[in-house]
Amino acid sequence: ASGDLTIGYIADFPNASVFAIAEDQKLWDAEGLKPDLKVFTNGPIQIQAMGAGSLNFGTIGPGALWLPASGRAKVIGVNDIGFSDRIIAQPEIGSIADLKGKKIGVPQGTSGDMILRLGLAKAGLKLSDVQIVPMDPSTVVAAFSSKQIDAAGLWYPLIDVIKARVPNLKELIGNKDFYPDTSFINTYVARNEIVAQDPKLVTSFIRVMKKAMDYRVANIDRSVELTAKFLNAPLQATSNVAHSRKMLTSKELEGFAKDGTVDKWLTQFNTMFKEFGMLPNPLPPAQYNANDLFIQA
Amino acid sequence: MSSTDSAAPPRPGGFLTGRLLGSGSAMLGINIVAVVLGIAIWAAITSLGVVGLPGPMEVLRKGVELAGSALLLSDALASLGRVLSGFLLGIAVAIPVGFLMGWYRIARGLIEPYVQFFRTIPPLAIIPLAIVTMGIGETPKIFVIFLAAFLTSVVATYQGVITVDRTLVNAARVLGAKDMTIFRRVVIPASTPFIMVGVRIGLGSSWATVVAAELIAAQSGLGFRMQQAQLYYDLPTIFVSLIAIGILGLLMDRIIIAIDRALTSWQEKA
Amino acid sequence: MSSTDSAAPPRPGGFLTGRLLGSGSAMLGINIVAVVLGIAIWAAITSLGVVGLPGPMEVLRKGVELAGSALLLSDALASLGRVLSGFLLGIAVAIPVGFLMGWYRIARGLIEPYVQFFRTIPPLAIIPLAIVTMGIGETPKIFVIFLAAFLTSVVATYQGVITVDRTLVNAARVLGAKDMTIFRRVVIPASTPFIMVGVRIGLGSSWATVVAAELIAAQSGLGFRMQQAQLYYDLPTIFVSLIAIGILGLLMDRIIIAIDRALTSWQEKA
Amino acid sequence: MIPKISFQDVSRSFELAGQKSFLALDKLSLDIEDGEFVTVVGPSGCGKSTAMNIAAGLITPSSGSVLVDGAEVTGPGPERGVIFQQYALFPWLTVRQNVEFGLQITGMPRAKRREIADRFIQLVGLGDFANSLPKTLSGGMKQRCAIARAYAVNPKILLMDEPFGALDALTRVQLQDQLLQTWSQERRTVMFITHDVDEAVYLASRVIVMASRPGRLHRIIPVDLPYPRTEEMRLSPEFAALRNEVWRSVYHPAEH
Amino acid sequence: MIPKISFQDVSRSFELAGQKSFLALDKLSLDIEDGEFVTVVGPSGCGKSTAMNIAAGLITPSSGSVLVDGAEVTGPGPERGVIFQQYALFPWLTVRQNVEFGLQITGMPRAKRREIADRFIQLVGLGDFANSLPKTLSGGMKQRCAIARAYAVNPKILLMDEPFGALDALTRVQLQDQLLQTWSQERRTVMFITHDVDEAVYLASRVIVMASRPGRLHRIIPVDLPYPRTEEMRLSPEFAALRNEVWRSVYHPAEH
Ligand SMILES: Nc1ncnc2c1ncn2[C@@H]1O[C@H](COP(=O)(O)OP(=O)(O)OP(=O)(O)O)[C@@H](O)[C@H]1O
Ligand SMILES: Nc1ncnc2c1ncn2[C@@H]1O[C@H](COP(=O)(O)OP(=O)(O)OP(=O)(O)O)[C@@H](O)[C@H]1O
Ligand SMILES: [Mg+2]
Ligand SMILES: [Mg+2]
Repeated sequence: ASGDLTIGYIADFPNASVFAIAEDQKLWDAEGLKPDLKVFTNGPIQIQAMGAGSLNFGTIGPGALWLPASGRAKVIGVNDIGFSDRIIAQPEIGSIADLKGKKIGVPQGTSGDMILRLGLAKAGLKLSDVQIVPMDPSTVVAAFSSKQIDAAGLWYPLIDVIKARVPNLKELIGNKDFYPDTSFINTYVARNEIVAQDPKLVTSFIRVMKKAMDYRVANIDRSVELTAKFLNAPLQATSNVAHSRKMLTSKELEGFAKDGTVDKWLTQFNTMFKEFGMLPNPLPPAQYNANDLFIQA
Repeated sequence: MSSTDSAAPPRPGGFLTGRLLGSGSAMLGINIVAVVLGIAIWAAITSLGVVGLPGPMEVLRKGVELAGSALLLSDALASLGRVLSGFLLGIAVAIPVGFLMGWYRIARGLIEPYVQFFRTIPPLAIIPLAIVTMGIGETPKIFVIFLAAFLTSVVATYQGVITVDRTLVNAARVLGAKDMTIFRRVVIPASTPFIMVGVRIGLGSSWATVVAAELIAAQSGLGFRMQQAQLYYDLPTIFVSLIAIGILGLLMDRIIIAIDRALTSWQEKA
Repeated sequence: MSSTDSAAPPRPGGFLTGRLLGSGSAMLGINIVAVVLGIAIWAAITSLGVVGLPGPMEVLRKGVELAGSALLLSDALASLGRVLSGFLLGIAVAIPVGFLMGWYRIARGLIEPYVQFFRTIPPLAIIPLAIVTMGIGETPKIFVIFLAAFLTSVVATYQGVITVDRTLVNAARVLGAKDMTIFRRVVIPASTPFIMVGVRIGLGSSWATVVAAELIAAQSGLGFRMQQAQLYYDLPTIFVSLIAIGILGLLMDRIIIAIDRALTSWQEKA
Repeated sequence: MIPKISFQDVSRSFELAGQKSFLALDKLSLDIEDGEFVTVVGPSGCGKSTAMNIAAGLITPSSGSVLVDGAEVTGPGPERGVIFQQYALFPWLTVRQNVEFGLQITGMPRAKRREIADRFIQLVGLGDFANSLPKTLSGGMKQRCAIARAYAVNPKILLMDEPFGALDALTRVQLQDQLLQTWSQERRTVMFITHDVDEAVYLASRVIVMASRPGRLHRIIPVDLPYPRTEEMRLSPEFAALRNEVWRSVYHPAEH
Repeated sequence: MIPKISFQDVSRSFELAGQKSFLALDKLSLDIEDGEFVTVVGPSGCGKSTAMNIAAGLITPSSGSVLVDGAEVTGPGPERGVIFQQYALFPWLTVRQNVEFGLQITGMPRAKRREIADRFIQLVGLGDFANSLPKTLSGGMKQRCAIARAYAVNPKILLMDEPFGALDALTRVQLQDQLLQTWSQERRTVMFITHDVDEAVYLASRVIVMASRPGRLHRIIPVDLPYPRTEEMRLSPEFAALRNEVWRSVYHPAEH
């Protein structure tokens, strides 16, 4: 039944572009599906809505991956890989090592948080070597712009906003410095029950997503336009985001699924969650990643 | 000022009336001066460019743009619908509950700890619970707003009830009034000034909560639009949403004040 | 009930007193019954396992654990300090401003639109602005709480001022009182019941806002702890924080009620 | 025959702030027969209002009890109409709505209610102010509105606390005669507090004299003038003698 | 000599709800000399309180003006003490604090204030209730507290609105004599509203008779009895004649 195809997404390019494309290209019709799209502001709320039975599918960023890893939902495929997260610092700071003792603003539990932790670890710093100041994303923008903090773990397009006021800010490290070992994957997720009870619906969903992703790789500018229109979002900012990401074709993704790369990425995240103290006992990826459904679709 | 109010003797040169500037239109004039002043200050601050805030012109441009695309209207209507439902429901429940609390000590003892407890809990913390129990439709959104309106109004109503002049209650009782009649015909009118405080504060809370409520999978609404804008740190849109919320809240407040005037014109106000 | 209250003639078998269960200890008893009842319902719901919430025992265990590590105490103290400062400051400013608004029409016309406007704006939206202007220390946190307390109390105070019985103001004036004396010695005591409504609602808002305030770069505090826990979906810790906030709020409310009783024992309460 | 109202050893004390308790009424015992008109006089603060409020069921006695028709009073009831010393009008209702209040409670239809209310509003001379709010009335007009409100519900017992105190002399005399007339026609029982010795004698079949510190019954002075009372009677030597007797027993209680 | 209080063509109308405006006071002109004691009588609702509140500076006239010592009244002042018909005690203050209120405003030191307050509290017989709150007082006690409060500030002009209406006869006589004595000793100007014709004649050098609909000055009746007034005078035929004259001009204005 089409009522079962309730889909959550976040109103930005990586999460929404596939739905904008699917709608424009009438990809749902091909599967005989009528999606019921619902916009959310973040991943965890989508997982909560799944827990309440109000949502069957969704897209989440890496920051919310610990939720499937703790059994609250299933990963049913990779969407794209983010390259928009950075550790940024005020102009006078030269390197990550200089961050010792400095105030660093970070929205906790987000990909900004992860890049910060990874970056510090790479430079041999412990969290306790710096002053972590938790704040929400727009507060980071305000605080960094007004020079209340020395550095931040944040992402584009918010960094663009800061750049307008602090043009010579330093980007100390970014996702590409950890790729491909650690990939900030954006994933499709589905409610546990729907995966168990209606795998056909899940594969239909994945098929549409695969077609959309292939279209996206082939027609990136058109995709940006479609998405900007779909979201009522500014075109330039959307385009900037789009170009800061690594988008893969369905063939490539199927390959990563088959050869265990996806599970490896997920394991990588599990390790991080354990280190961060967020999740003491994450499930092994095999238990929450519906790899075969993705391959099969 | 209501028309009945003008029947009150003006008192010369002193308390209040002596300082009245006359009619309601004078009041409106001062309001406008205040708003113009506020905008001027805002323009001055932002034109200095220090704080990185958008200026009034920029926000106005964005507002016109959003209004042109009919987005602003649909957002405003969506939020207004939620706020009205949640707010009216909150008031409608708060008044009888406030009375029960003021009237029956057992009710007070049972309800008060919870009212007080839930008032200290931010709406954001209620949201997961609301989603779990009510899903992601309109219900949990309206519920969060309802809760905000209810929890503030109930305290005011309750205080109003226990402040009612005892001699009026006695006068009703010797005329044969039973509890229900005393409720309806003595306690409610006598505590109207208090209830109105609750209603006005409740209205503010309702609007302040709509942003949190629209975190729950809203597809439109001023709070929703604001959150979307936050993804891009689109300050002009954030300001347009905030100002739209403020203006709608202000208009509703004016309506409440007008109702209040009509309901309490019997009072000998200072 | 205060000792002075007992001087009021008990009225037989009817309104209020007839239903009083006696002393304050009886009231406490009902409160305890209410709390026990609430916990029982909570335990019953969670033991069915449907909603996925932690049960009272689990939360208690977590509470003991947090209390043991002294985290709970330091968090509670941090939040309490912020709430107390912001709240007291808010009340202290709201009372004179409310009076100005009630007294001088110009003040009302200038201030009221802004009070009403800012009341509809969620604290979360104020935070970035507070950071820009006040940095990330304690100041912006206290400011946000201050704003919440101020905006609710000022409405109540203002309503109280305009509701003051005119004959009492006149009585003071014919005895030679000027505006300041009337303020202090007539309007303040006469509007105490209203001010108390504002204070009580303001207290709730202050606590509800502390979570938002502790979004601003807090290093400890119950709201901060709650957000940390939210990242990990650590429901027991969230509940411990919420309950700690609720209990502290409740205790402060009891203190306010006691003060209110002392201040308004002159009233002939129903 | 059972008395209509029977005070039996009624005492009432109040806690004074900080001090020991204050005895406002000390063992009042008094029977008022069915259809009797008694007036109560006594110095300010001697417990007159307290006694009346106990009979009205609005104050509980500290000890003793009040029986009405042989049954203990446990609360107010519409068969006992009360006119309060402080009027107690509902400020949000007009004069007419105030007067209709008690009638509405009985479920009387609108038209009937209005007819009765208007009759009593006319009776107290407020015809032109039926739609006025209490805040726009003069002191005497407020008091008359309270009188009309109590009369309208047609109670078997009337408890009146200085009901004519704020009225000018002419209105007062008119309302006195009016009250006496209704009382004799419809066999009401009236307990009427007044400071006007003349009024006390003119209306009552017995004048209850109370004394203060503690508030208590001092003397009962029977008024042996026939009903209906007339203006001439006021000028009679018997009346003057009774007036003097009441006056002296109020103000020189030691001698009487 | 300039009159102490001069009403000059004072009118005051009120809007009645929905209706056309209501003329409560119509062109009142009246001069009260320095040191004079006038009483004001008239039917309920004839504008007595309105006139007094205008003199007090609490109501503005719709037209005309009131001069005090030749200067137009624009607001209240402590030189004009007012006793309100509805007492208007501060409910959150004790009897003593109420009485001290006006003294405190003048900045009088605590001990002095207390001494004066206690003197007036004794004068009105509330000695035992100095620490009581108004809600614990009887009607007459509240009125006496209001009297003490107005006396305490020692105003040159006293505007008294039925000040003794809720008092028992003895207390009333005592306070009348007390007031007359202070008035003559300290040369006060007093405007005193009463419904008690006896009281009006006993106290006044002129009785102002007002009429209603519209509220207006009807007649001024000079009282040619010498001061100090005594209890015997009350029984004199001249007194009786004056009383009758006042009565008749209040209640049969057409004939007088
Ligand atoms: N609620 C109360 N608390 C304390 N004392 C009270 C209260 N009510 C009345 N009293 C005291 O009881 C006494 C009797 O009061 P009551 O009102 O019965 O007097 P009263 O005879 O009606 O006097 P008045 O003629 O002045 O109205 C007074 O001394 C009064 O102070
Ligand atoms: N605020 C007001 N609004 C409308 N009408 C008023 C107001 N105050 C007084 N009045 C009217 O003015 C008239 C005169 O009132 P006022 O109080 O002066 O009478 P009064 O002579 O003092 O009567 P009483 O002896 O009953 O106290 C009354 O008819 C009253 O209804
Ligand atoms: Mg009394
Ligand atoms: Mg009057």
